[in-house]
Amino acid sequence: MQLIVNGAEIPEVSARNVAELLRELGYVEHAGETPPHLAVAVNRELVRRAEYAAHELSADDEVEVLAPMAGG
Amino acid sequence: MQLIVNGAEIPEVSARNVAELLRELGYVEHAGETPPHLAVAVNRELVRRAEYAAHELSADDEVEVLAPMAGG
Amino acid sequence: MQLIVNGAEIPEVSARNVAELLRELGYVEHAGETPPHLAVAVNRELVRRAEYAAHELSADDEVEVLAPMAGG
Amino acid sequence: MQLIVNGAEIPEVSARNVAELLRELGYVEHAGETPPHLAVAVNRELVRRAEYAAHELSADDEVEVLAPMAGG
Amino acid sequence: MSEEMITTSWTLAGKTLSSRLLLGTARYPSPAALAASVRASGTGVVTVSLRRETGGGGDGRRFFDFLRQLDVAILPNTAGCRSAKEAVTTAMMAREVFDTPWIKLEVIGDDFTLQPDPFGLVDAAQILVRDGFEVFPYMTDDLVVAQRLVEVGCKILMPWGAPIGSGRGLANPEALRAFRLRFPEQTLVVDAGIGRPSHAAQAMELGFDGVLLNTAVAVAHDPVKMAGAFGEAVRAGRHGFEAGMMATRVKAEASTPVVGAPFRGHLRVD
Amino acid sequence: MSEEMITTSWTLAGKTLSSRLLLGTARYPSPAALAASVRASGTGVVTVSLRRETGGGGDGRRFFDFLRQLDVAILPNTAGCRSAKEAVTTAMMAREVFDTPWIKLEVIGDDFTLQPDPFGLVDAAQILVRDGFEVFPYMTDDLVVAQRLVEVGCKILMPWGAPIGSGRGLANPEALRAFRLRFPEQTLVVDAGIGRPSHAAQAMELGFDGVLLNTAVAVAHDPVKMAGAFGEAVRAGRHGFEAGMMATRVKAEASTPVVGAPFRGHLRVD
Amino acid sequence: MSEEMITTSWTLAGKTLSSRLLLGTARYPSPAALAASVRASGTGVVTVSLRRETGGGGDGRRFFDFLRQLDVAILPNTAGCRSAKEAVTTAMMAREVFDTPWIKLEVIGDDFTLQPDPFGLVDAAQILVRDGFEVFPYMTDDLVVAQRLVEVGCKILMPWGAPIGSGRGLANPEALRAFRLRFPEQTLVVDAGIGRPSHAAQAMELGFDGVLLNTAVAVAHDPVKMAGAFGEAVRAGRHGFEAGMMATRVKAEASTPVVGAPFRGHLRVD
Amino acid sequence: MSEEMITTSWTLAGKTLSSRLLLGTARYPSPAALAASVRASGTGVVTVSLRRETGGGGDGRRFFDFLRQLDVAILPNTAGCRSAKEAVTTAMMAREVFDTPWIKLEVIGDDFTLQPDPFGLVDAAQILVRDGFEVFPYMTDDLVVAQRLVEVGCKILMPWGAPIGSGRGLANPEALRAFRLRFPEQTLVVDAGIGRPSHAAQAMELGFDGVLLNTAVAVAHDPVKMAGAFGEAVRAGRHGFEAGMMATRVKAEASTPVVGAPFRGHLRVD
Repeated sequence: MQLIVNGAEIPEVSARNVAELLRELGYVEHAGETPPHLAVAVNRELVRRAEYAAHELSADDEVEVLAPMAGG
Repeated sequence: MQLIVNGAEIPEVSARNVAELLRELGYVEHAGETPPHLAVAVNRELVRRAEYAAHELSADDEVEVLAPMAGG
Repeated sequence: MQLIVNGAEIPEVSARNVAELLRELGYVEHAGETPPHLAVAVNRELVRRAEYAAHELSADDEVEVLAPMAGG
Repeated sequence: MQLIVNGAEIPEVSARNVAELLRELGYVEHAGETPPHLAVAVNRELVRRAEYAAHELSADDEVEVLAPMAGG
Repeated sequence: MSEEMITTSWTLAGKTLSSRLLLGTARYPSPAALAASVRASGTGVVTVSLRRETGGGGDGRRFFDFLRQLDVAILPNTAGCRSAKEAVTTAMMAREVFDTPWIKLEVIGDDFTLQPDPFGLVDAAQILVRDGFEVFPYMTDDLVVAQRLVEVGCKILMPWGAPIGSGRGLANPEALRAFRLRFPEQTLVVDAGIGRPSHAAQAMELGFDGVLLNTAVAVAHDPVKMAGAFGEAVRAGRHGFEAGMMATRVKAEASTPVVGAPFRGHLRVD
Repeated sequence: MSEEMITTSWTLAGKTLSSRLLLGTARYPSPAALAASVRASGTGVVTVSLRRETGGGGDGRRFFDFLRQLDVAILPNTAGCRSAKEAVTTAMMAREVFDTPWIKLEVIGDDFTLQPDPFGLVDAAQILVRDGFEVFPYMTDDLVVAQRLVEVGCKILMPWGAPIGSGRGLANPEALRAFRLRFPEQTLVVDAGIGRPSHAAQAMELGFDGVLLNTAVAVAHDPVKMAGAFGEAVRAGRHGFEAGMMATRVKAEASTPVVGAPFRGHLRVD
Repeated sequence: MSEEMITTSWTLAGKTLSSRLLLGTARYPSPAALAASVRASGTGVVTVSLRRETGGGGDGRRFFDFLRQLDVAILPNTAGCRSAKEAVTTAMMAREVFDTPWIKLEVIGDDFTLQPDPFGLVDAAQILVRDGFEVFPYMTDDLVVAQRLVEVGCKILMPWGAPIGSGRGLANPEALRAFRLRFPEQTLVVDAGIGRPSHAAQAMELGFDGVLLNTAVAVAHDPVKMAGAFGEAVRAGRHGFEAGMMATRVKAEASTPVVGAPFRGHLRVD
Repeated sequence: MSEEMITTSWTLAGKTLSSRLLLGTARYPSPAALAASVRASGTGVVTVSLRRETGGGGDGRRFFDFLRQLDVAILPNTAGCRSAKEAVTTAMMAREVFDTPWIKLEVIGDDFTLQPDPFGLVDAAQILVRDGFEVFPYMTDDLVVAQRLVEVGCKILMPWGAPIGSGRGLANPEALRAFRLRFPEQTLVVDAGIGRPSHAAQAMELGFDGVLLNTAVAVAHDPVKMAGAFGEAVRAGRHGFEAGMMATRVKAEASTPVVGAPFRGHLRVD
């Protein structure tokens, strides 16, 4: 399954939900971790931490994984 | 029939259309005149000169009769 | 002897020097006192405290007796 | 005789007065000419045209010969 | 040369004009003063309004006839309208009376500053452009609102200089400068806030295409002379813009050249 | 009406002039551009300088002849002088050449700002007035220096707007406003610092009698057009002053009257 | 007395703060400089952003931990968003990360000026307020847009002083003054355009409740000292506002009383 | 860090001071308000005057005793003097009373603006410096007069910001900027015209060494709080100057970095 993560196409993703995706892409070590500094949106809708495992991914979903940065 | 003309209630109007109203209120001498300096709206919609006679009035219609004035 | 003190004519002055003048006009109780808050000029020249007794006055001398005041 | 003309030292001048100097330095063709566009000062004092011949020069005189130029 | 300049014409919404001044018709001491001011100003466009006419009253007709004899283009406004709907209806009534697609679109959103309402303005402009109007939107100096107006079809933009009738001049010249940079193709007119001829000249120096004003002329001690003054000021500013103005310098620089200055230390010449 | 205004004349040091602009002659791209600029500006007075002439050189004579054909009054300056003595001698030489008692008196006291030296200025002015000159002192906006100059006989005062050649406009308009209040009888000319037509108009709106400038015209992309622009700006500002300008308001005030506005809440009429 | 003043607190969106300065966290030379600047400024609120995090990258986590140790309130922004939709999603993500309903709402509408888009701003604010956010809208000085924002539930308004990062100060102080008059109940913060401590003081003197800035501190030669300077400037301006500033006068007025001045003409006393 | 800044000291005429604010003592509602204002401001120098004392009257003595308990340096002025001679005598009398060589030298030349007389000022300064005084000349922003004062021995220069008591702030900031450039070695204090804390901060941002003011504090609704405000403003401006302020930009520049912004067009990664 191909996804677009942070604007880049990732051609072969095996993760079926957000929790697995975060582990597959190295954001966490174990599926199920919910790092407090991350926020995830799929197709421009927030996915809350509690829903990482429940939120299933579809091909061509656009995923944003954001974290804090300096800002004005 | 009661109308509101230029913001004022006119209790007993016998005119049935705009052309007759203009004559009844003294804007013109004869129904059918279409003075070039006047514009008429009924219920906030323009009534073109050609439609003065055809545009029938209903009770409580709000009529505006406007003419040129200095402006900035 | 007439003097001008702080812009006002004083017609009959008996003091012969500044020290006596200060006493005569009530600035000090005893001739010889040199109040630290006062400064005296005669004819637009400063008379230092040490010279109060020695500085003799002449008729029509213009005397200024100044003291501190609020200023910007 | 040496003169300073317009800020430059001129070592061997034979002219004895302003009229001759103007001819010697090429400002005029004949001594006696008084071009209307020129003004002459010697040692920072104006020499009027009528005095060109009468104004005798001394060694080390500073002569300014000025003419119109654009200005603001 | 200078005579040619004065007659240089420009095009406003398809109409060829010689003056870049647009003049309001309100608040003059008399119709005669208004007529003389229009002539003295050299303007080719005046703004007018529509107001309620009493039956039997002839004020509107007299002003209508008066306008015709001025022999200038008429730019009706929607002054006093507080919603897009009111403004659209007023615009249509104005077109009926003045037989022109031109409309100065005002949708007021604030009583204290008489600031235009950007939301109602864009809505009304969209409707009117689609209906064939040439919309002259009276607006703030907001670039994003301007972009929206352009998107809905406005070819003319009229940002304010300062609140109407305040006479304060250009409250934010940098914002107007940005307007010119952002909208090189649109016709830009400063409308409102102008109090003095120098304000009008400054607007033109920024590269604006025209200036619209009313109060500064109408309430002057001598409106006719003031009208002439503004006509000249608009020309002065425009010609200054076209002639390419000098850059500002921090340090002074002599205009009179310093080479050859008298009484300076002398060089030895051998 | 407007034509009459344009030809209204004024008197400068006894000479009747139609334009209130005084123009410098330096830094133009060519003599032809200078001549055309003088004509386009409408000015009746140009400033010139004196510089060292080489024997056999004809520059000075050519410029002298050129000036005569311009048919305008000549106001020689003492540009570059750094002491009263130098300025006095230069003034006398200028009178010899140009056959005029007029002198623009410059005594420079600071290299960075080319600011006039008030001490040397007053000294030189006193000597020159006694010797019959009509002194046009180039000065800062210092009222006390101005008072001294008036006391030694100056009838004309020329405060700067900003440092020469900076083009910044009026650095301290309030100071210039005070000048007009303090010296209602003197002829007041803003000299130096003007960069744009609107600056010149602003100076005139303050009630000044004239404006003297040079760089802003000479270094413009198109000096001739810019000269015309400044001629218009000076007229615009003067006419604005004469016509009585509106007071500035904090609050907006509708130009279009609000009485009779359509679509407003209706009154009951019985 | 002065110590008491310094500790006077105020309330921003329900949070009690001692400083009226809000500080951005971007563009500092180092995290240490940022941390020291936050402390030197005395601020109790810093703005932050969200950006794409790479898998395995730890930048975001480090900055997250860093922020926690600063021990100040976090105001996340939606910087870079160009539509209401983007801004709303970003706001929701920010709430997830920072566990706060506060959001500095930016919807940019113009690339040159980074001007906020009033249309997208109102739309996004309405959605976010309904969803429980405390919206801090970054906006222009448009009063009608402000009124709309208030109508959709904003209790805080953050008009710009000038375009972001320009450092020009208050481009239109009169517009900000009108803001304070029109919105006496809302919390008003000047956001963007501040370049110098005096600019911040001026904003506070207008009666604004706070000032938000970033670049002026971060790119200073010495950001930590500059942070302190802005902390002082905001206090100075606020205390000046609270203390009731003198009215401006045209004419000079002696501070030292003139009665009793020495060397004046004498009175005869008999 | 910020505490260190606040205690940074400087040297004025050989005296070490912690605050760069100099405060006048006139026009306060009461001696208690004056004393509290002096303390709240943090100033180490107050200006005072001399006036005619009546025999038997104790006003002068009371004020003299009052000043001693303030425990700050006294800077007597020659306010109201209209000639060099009067000012010199007054200075000598002040030295007799206050036992200090410091003198704020005022020679007024114009009643409307209370502008200093440059001629009398230089004459008096020369006499006083020779007699051992430390002269603080109150002057306009005239660079040539400043140069003369330096030549006669002044190490301190106090140009005005605007006319005394006008509260208008810095009428000509560029002139003051030129002062700092021209006189890098002299101690420069802006004296007069300051109305608001932001004005004082602006003066310090220009690199001035101090600010002297009176009316803005004394006539405030709450003079004590205003005194504190000015103390903070002077620190803010000084620290801003020392910290190296950002350059002004015409174009906006995002403070929040744009790299990594979410929701942007995606790149293909193979």
